[in-house]
Amino acid sequence: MLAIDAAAYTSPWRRVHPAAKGLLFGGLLVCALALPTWPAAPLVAAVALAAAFGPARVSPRAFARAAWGPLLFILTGSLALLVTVGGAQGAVALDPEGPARAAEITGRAAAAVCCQLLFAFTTPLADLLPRLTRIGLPSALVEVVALIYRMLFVTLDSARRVQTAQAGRLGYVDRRAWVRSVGSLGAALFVRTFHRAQRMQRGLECRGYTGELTVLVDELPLRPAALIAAALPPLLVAAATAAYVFIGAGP
Amino acid sequence: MHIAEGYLPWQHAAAWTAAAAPFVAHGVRSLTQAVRADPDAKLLVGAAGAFCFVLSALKIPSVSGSCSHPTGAGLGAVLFRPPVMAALGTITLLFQALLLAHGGLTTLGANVFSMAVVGPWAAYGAYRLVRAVTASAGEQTSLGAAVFCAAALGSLATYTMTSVQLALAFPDPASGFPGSFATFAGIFSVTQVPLAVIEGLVTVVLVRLLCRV
Amino acid sequence: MTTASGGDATAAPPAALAGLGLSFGYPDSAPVFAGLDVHIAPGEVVGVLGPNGGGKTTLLRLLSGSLTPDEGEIRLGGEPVRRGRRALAELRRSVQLVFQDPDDQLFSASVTQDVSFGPLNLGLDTAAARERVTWALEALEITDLAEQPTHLLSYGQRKRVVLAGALAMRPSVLVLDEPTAGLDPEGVESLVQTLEGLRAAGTTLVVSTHDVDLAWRWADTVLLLDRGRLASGQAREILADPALLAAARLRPPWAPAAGRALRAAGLLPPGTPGPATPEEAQRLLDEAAG
Amino acid sequence: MTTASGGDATAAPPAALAGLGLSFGYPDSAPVFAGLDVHIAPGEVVGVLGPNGGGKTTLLRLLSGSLTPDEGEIRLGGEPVRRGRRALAELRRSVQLVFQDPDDQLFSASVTQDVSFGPLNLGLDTAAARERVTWALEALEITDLAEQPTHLLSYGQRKRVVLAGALAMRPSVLVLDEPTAGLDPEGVESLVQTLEGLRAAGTTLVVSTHDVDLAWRWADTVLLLDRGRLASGQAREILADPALLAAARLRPPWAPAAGRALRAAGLLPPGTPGPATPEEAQRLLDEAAG
Repeated sequence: MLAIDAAAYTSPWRRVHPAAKGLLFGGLLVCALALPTWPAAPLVAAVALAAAFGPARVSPRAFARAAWGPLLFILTGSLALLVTVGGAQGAVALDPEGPARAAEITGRAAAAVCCQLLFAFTTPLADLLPRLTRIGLPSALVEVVALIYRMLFVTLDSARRVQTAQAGRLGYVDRRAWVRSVGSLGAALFVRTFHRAQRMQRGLECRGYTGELTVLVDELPLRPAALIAAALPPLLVAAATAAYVFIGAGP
Repeated sequence: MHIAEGYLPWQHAAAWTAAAAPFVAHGVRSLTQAVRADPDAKLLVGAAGAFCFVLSALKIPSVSGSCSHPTGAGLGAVLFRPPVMAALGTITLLFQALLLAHGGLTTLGANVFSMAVVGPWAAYGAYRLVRAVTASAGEQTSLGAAVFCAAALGSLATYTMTSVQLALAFPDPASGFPGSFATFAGIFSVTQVPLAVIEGLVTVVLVRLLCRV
Repeated sequence: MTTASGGDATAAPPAALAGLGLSFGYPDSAPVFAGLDVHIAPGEVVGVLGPNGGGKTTLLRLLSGSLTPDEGEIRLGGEPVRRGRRALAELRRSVQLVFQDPDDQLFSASVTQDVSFGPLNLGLDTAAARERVTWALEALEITDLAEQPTHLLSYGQRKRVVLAGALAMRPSVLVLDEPTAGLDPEGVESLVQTLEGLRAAGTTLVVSTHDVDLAWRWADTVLLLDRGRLASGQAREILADPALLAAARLRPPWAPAAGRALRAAGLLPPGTPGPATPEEAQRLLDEAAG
Repeated sequence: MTTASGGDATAAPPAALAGLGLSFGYPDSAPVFAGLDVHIAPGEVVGVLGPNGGGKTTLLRLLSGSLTPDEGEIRLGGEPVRRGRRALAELRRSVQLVFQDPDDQLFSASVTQDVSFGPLNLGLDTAAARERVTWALEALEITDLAEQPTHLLSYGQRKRVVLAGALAMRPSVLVLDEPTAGLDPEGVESLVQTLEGLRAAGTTLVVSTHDVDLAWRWADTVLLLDRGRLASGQAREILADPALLAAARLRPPWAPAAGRALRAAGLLPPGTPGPATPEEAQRLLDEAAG
């Protein structure tokens, strides 16, 4: 129903412990953010894309579709970096340093988005969320987050069907109709979602619900080898960047 | 308008996370207390969270025929109060980052601050203020005006805060923060100002219908 | 063989609604159809039957303009529907889709408000829209519900309100996804009678259903669908063919078997159509016994 | 007369589940039942039939402890269920209610997590709960879905997951509200077979349905309900009585009519039960013709 989510459940990396994937993705992300953008960002992007399209077998089309939104923001935002306001040249002028600055930030953010998508495309939330108690989050909160995750699909499904029905009665034919349709869609969803919660409550009571949503979380082995393998790419990127900077600063 | 992953320098990302943390912690505490006091509330909170996510995934018309998404800050603040919205908004933003790639994980703090803290509080303030001012104007008018202002201002405040965050991260080489703020705010206002008006109108329709149920 | 009868339907009168060479697939999954032809004659009741996941709902959505085919074209009254907003809006207005679950289509607080949603989107003024609402509520025999809030209605009542909302668009074709699901026998009977009234007034009906017995006694033609067309033609021919039905993973209806048994018992002259309902069969048997 | 047979059922073996003198009404509306008696023998399949709004779902909820009767008592294995949390919890564990809409009962995105919820609430340890999950998924033949997220399952698959969640409580009675609604004929058949397997293993089944033909061929006893009990007794007696069915606003099933016709044709010896399915009837006719 949501492309990234659906892909995550069929990922060949699904059975890899989320901690290992987190280490790989987090490590690369830190490299992209903390190291000099040139050459760290292209290296990070190359490694993340190679991992995604190689062993993690993410569909390039799905990846591109998901990356489009954040890239659009990054590019629009970078337009602002090309100009300078209120300087010596007058009200608005092109900043001679602008292109370099925009390129740096665009490169860094694009690399970071690749890391984020690599994680999202390989880590189903049904496997991740129940484990959040292990990093110290209160179980009541984790239960609520997991419930939201389940219920959002049910709600999203009704939203799509209501929207199709509205479109059939020309509810999106012009902007006025559109406002009326989205408003009534929101109201219908609100009422429906809370009725659903009440029915779900009844359903859970039949199965002995007393306030705790305790469930069995599948064991996933956290193998040291996987952790080492996950730590390796970020370390290599860091080492390569350091070598480049060191050589560049050398004689 | 979600700040993408990696767009902010890490120092800024960390600072905004720290700034959002107390609001989120307070929201989470009141949420978990409510859930502990009344276990039945757990499913209702789940419903509220799912509703917030889906609401922010709805398409609303924008300029030039393209589509955008409502922030839901105004509606959420009026329906659930700002402290709860800090928690629900954070969860929503986390799901948006992981399921839709809207916004990032390191920029989660910054996005939470603008969309789940500043937006809802601005909306809630506008709502209370307009309600007080228009108290004599009749329930329908007063509620409509207050809800419109809450949703439109909540949306505008969110976008303004995002522009502030970007301007602080990337000050103008000549004029510093003010110049940069003007540039970012100017670029994004093309889409965001009409969007705020439309979100206001949509929210009025929505709340009017809810009042009749 | 009936499987080829789609070709004949194009001949004489222009189809009220047709799909030519329709191909469609959802993103990231196998195509649902490739090159499907569908012809719906004016004033018919067309039963669309097939297993779940066989594409019934997808076909209904393509015909009503709620999905756009990847390839092929939809024809409305013989004219191809061009791509573009205005042509699509005209298709959607003329071909109204009614979903299985009425809650997916009721999004207003009151019945009148909900039924007026479509007419207002057509650009009608308040008076004209109100007239449409009154007329549609009368046609569905729910004038007494006009002022009711939608959430207090029974399931059957909500189904009727949704139908009124579709009818208020004055469509030439009503496309109904499992209209009888969840209704009790009395509810099914009364809905079928109401829909027959609409058909008599000139509306073409396309109805998906799992109920082969209902299709037998109500549909004029039938379309068997299982990821592509399996067969289409006269309902009483298609539904009397156990091999075809088995290919569509359907059970045969009771009526043809009962008819055969009655003819074997000499209670029906050979060549006569069998009883459409178990009540009719019992009556024949009672008459013979009494 | 079968309407009185409720009295007999109390006699010999203690009912697996019974309701005595049940009265119930929702706030602000007319009472649904007053003084209803229901007896469910162990190992039976009980069909609950009646019009919409006749109280089928209300009765199922009363029997499973999801509603408390205003008056009267529920008996589990002959013992009255006392008021109070512990007795209620025991009733709810032993009598598992499965709703019509699976999305009302699936609260987890993971199949395994969802099915494990009940067993863990019983206080089982992880290993025992895991065993229950594996067993329940096997019984429903959905072991391959264990790793799937619930939101990517089909409607029929989600129905089975909910059933597995109920079965994992090891109930003595499964109460199913319209389990076959929305399934295609193949889905109905395969679900009925799975449920027959559970019945063979000792589970009593209480099933509400609109499908009189399904009740005819599957249910042992039938309860006709229309705001109070109209009749209960052997399925093949009750469902062959057109007057009773008409009183419950139901249509008769086809099978008895077809059976009569076949007997009249001399294709079935008198006194033999008729065919349960149209396929069977066709086979008898084919044999006679061939």
